[in-house]
Amino acid sequence: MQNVFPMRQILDTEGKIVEGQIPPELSDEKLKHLYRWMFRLRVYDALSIKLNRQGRLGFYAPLGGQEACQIGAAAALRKTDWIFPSYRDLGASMYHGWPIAGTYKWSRGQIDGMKIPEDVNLFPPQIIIAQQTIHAAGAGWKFRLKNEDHVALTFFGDGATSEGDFHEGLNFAAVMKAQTIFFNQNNGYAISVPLEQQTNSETIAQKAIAYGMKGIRIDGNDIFAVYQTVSEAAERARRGEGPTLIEAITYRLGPHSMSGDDPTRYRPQTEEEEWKEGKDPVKRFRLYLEAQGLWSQEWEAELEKEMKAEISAAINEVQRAPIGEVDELMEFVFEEMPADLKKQQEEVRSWKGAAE
Amino acid sequence: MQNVFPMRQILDTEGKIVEGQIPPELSDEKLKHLYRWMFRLRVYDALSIKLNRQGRLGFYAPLGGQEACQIGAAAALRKTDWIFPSYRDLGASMYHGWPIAGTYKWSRGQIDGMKIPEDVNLFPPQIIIAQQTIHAAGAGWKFRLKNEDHVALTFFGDGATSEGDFHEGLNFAAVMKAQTIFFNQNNGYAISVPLEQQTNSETIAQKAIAYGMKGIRIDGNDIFAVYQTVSEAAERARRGEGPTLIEAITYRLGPHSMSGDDPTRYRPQTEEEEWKEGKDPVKRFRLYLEAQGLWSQEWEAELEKEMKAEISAAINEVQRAPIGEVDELMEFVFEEMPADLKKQQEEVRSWKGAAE
Amino acid sequence: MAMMTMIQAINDAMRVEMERDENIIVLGEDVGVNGGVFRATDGLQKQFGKDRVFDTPLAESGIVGTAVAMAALGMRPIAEVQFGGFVYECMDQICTQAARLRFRTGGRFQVPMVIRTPYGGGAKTPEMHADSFEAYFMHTPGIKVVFPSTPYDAKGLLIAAIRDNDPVLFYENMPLYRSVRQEVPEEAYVVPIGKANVVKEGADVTVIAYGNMVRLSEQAIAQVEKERGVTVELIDLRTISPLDMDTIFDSVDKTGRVVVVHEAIRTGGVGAEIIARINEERILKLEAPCVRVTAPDTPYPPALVEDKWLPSKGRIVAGIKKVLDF
Amino acid sequence: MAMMTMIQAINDAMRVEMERDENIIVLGEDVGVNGGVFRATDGLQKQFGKDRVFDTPLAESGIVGTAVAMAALGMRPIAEVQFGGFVYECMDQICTQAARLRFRTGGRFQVPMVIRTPYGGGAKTPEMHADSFEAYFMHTPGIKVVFPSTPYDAKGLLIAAIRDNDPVLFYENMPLYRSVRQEVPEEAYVVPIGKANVVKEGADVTVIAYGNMVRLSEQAIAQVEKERGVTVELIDLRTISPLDMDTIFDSVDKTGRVVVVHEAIRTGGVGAEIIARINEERILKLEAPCVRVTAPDTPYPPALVEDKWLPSKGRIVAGIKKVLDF
Ligand SMILES: Cc1ncc(C[n+]2csc(CCOP(=O)(O)OP(=O)(O)O)c2C)c(N)n1
Ligand SMILES: Cc1ncc(C[n+]2csc(CCOP(=O)(O)OP(=O)(O)O)c2C)c(N)n1
Ligand SMILES: [Mg+2]
Ligand SMILES: [Mg+2]
Repeated sequence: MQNVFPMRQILDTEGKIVEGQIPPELSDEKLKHLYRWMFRLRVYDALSIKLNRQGRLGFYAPLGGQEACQIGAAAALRKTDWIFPSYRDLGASMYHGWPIAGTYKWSRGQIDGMKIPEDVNLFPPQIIIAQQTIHAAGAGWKFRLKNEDHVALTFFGDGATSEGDFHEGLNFAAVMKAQTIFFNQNNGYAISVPLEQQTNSETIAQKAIAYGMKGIRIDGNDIFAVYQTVSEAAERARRGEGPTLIEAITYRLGPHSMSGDDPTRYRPQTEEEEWKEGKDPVKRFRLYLEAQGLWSQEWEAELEKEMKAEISAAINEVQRAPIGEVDELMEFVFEEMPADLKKQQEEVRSWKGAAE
Repeated sequence: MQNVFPMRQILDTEGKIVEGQIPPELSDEKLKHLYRWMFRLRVYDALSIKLNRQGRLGFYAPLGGQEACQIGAAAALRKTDWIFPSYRDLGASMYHGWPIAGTYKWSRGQIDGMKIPEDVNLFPPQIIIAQQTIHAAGAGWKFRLKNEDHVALTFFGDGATSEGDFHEGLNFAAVMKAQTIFFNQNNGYAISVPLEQQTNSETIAQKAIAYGMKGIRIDGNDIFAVYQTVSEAAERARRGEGPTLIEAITYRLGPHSMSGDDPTRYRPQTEEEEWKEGKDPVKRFRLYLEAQGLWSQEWEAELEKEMKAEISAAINEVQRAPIGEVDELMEFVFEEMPADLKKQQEEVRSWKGAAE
Repeated sequence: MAMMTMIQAINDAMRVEMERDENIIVLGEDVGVNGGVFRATDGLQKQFGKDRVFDTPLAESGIVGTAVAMAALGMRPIAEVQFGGFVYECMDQICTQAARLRFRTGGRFQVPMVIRTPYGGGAKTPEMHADSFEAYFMHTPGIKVVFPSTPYDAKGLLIAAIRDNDPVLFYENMPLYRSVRQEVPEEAYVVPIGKANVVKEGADVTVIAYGNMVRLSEQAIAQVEKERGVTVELIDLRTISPLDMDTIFDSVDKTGRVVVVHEAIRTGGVGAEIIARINEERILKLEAPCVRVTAPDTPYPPALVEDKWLPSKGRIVAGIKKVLDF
Repeated sequence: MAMMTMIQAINDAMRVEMERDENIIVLGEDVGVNGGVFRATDGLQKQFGKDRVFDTPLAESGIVGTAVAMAALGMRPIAEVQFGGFVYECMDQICTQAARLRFRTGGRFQVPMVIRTPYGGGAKTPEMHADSFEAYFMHTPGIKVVFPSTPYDAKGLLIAAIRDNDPVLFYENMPLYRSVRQEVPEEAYVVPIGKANVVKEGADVTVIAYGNMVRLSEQAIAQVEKERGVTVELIDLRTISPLDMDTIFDSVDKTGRVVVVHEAIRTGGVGAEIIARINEERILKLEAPCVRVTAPDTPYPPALVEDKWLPSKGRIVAGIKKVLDF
């Protein structure tokens, strides 16, 4: 199946355009913009890990290594398009408009942590594996029904493809000609379980055949391949030609999450090195830009400073913000609070003294 | 995909062997045995529909038209193999050893209706679509673990392939190299929903690709194609070469079930005729046997008489058998009845007077 | 006004609402061309087209989940789960996604959708069709659970459910679909969700029921009233979640004696919660222990046994007498 | 004897049983090479091999469902659902298949399997990890539901669960995994399923709890006893289904005052059922309404809010005082 679904690569690991390939037409401005965002994620990831270790953040699933997937895909969309992310897709979510401070509130578990600003077309990160694929199918179906030329894009991992809900989501989307892009970040592992034990299929892309859907396999660490492929899939979707399953091959450089995962228990050191040194998505794009005269050490240092300041402002803002009270949360169970819940709300208010 | 998965046919609609095909090596005895069973099902189906209309049976899902699938598949197995049927697969279930009377108890909803005799390797008919595919995966996995050369075969419909559980079952089976056969009776409809609205994939067989599993498409009204294909799949499974997805193209001649379904609401009369007249599995096998001198009008009349007598004995036996009492049923909730349930059991016994 | 069965009233509710609001769509297995296995959606696809009434693939999580997203994006989907026992197939989409989206997003999104599902014993259906699983959803904050017991209520409650901005699980009792006819207004009207209905006033005992158990309780009450010369108050909950405790408490204050009737099994059922709340707030008013008339704690039995397993008129009579004779 | 945490006791239970019976297998996400996300299955794959300890695909219905079939065919699978909130993903395989197979087949098949799952508030996990969904399964006949509250009980109850010929849902409280150490015998022993444990006798109030709420209740009780000069009886249910009502009734007969504590939400929770049963059989013994100390009826809150949402020592103290002061 690897020959039916060859891995599309435009930018090779040395930062050179692969022979015969044409990079997407992007202005210098746009190229720098993409790099800037990938680099921002790199800084965000490193600092978030640090903040987590300091106990200043809560649940965090490192995204380092997957920057090309998240920025390439999000950048190929319009702001009017919708993204349905998983817990690991804070990068794409921030690119699409979720402020850093929002992601930190979510991570820490503060009130409003999942309240994404009204003008950002983003669902909250999904924890229950693969449920978001169904939501993206529903959204893409709605766009077709209402003749809206939006696209719904959802991110999910290689492990997610084993869930029944992945199957239902893709099947619905194909039948309904939903304007949906299923973006699979195949980072080779579902926590500790390698792809070979997850499925007996050689590729994820070939699973599209089960749905009579277009499937494509790309180098997920190649920003050009990601950007170009998502752009094409979005065009197809907008034209009413149906959904696409994109398998983007990538690697998470860090642990699964910061809640005690130790990758040395399940993956070889050499493999990590290979991806870190040889296939890094940020590095290869930097080499490309450098060759084009679009990158400099000073620019990057500036970017780093800027991002660090933003993060530090964000975490400080978030730590000063209220954590939230149970009685406030009760307002969000229903649009109007039923009588019995109102009664409980009063009871909850009375706890404030009793609790310890 | 129809060329990747061409429909295997050995016996054509006229009862002739397709050019270049070799029928399975079967003794005259065995050939007559197969026909006898297909014909028995035809009689069973007609009479069960009648009994249902008379109010003497309960839930019944007609199997007429699918006799070659059910007998061909079951006959290719050993008694030591296990079958995981759906509600429509009473034919295969009877072939495998479930007495007619048992199926009638089940249909009517009498006590022990699902108690299949201990020496029959059969799960009770599954009502919840596609759950049995997971059970068959589990059973086939167990056989591999325990070095048992049994096979687990499960029947399910075209509609069932949309359920998430179908996906989980097939994926597990492929990863675990389960000794399982997934036998899909593609009769073109899930109640009223035609296959084109069920899935955008051209065939069911191609869904095997998603699991790195062997998939094959056959004429499900051709007893030879069914028998031969299941035999081969069973051999592969026993040899540890993994599971197979078989798509058998067939048609149910009757309504979905006897609970008010009216096929004229959703399928063209002409289509029904075409399948009834042109593609009937019993007729075509009869023509073949007749040409071989293995069939006669008298023999068939005898078979019919025999089957009618068996059915009439079965329904009478079942109607005389006790319906069951709630307090008896309570014994089967747990191996040992917990104290609180015992107390309820006493209460239940006290209802016998009060209830009306 | 027209005489309607419950199934006609349900069909009518969807029709009048779909005429009003084109964001309302219907989706589910066999709801389109076939008009539903009970004909609840009969004629809707013809009237509103294939872009508003959908035969979906056979996948309940897909049905509910796509509806959740569409609802969050401004549609008002009416999803059908073909039989009540199949809710297990879409439990996460109901309980984690539909019921929680408003809460999870601090109110940014809402999920104005209805999940219709037939349930209820007595129709001799196969396994997993008749089960009463409402207690699961009463224990799930964020979703409302509604049980009409008459054609009139069915139309009004379904319209209320469609207009509600929160997800509503709408339970349709199969034996009630066609057994009763009633005058039902032809125009749209609302029976409010969250408000119980005092079907019949009485002074000595309060019987609390919902769905088909209301009808059965009426018969039982008539018998006991005749036999004992007492009067019995009958409350039709109409809504299981949220529970209208005010109506219940008012009645308990009068009668001091309570019988709860449901066809779900006893342990962990709706009756347990009602009794716990009465205990918490009205214990001093009680003249006798509250009595539960329910199915016993077993899986749903085979069809021919169901009538012995479900609450019967006789068992409700016995329950009322028990609470009277304490 | 060895000092063990609960996670060690759980690991040990599986190890000693797997040594005894080679039909016992372990399956789930990350349970093999990684030894489980909490290390509950640490070392098992090494000791028993890849043909007895399986890293499965990420599919809960597949995990539970394959285990159901294997159990019916003579294996004794221990399946892990990685976090308690994910049971929705395999609700049908748990409730329709595992819990019903014995009943459906008139006893021909049995399903001797265990589903282990971590749950419980306080560990600041993301959504759907900490939720207490046990009430759903108490309302599901055919499956037993077990909650160890100490390392000793955890080992004994898990061994009992593994040897049980019915499916057992085994809830492991995350904050208890490593917070307590206790002497635990090295050999196999059984703590019987279905029997509650009177942790501490008392004459004035009965507190009923399970899981982590037992520990919290102990602290609350100590405070109230000191402040009020009363004695409080503490019952650790150990098993939610079946409920050991004899132990509860004996205690109520003594104290006449009851507080039920659980971290699940209130409506439709385990507390409701216990109170309903006390009402049915011991109403005349009650000196005060039974009190529920539970989470309020909302979805599980964000991590930093959970401590304000969960029952606290202070809230249990208040509950005990409320029932004392009635
Ligand atoms: C339904 C469900 N099952 C299990 C989990 C626990 N879990 C969280 S992430 C994860 C692995 C996901 O792997 P993959 O889909 O490859 O995504 P990745 O984390 O690699 O980005 C698991 C098992 C969950 N959150 N939801
Ligand atoms: C989970 C679930 N959803 C829906 C149903 C209702 N139902 C029973 S049979 C059926 C159609 C099944 O179609 P297919 O799989 O093609 O099998 P066939 O009946 O054609 O043999 C449906 C929707 C069910 N029994 N279980
Ligand atoms: Mg992964
Ligand atoms: Mg079919």
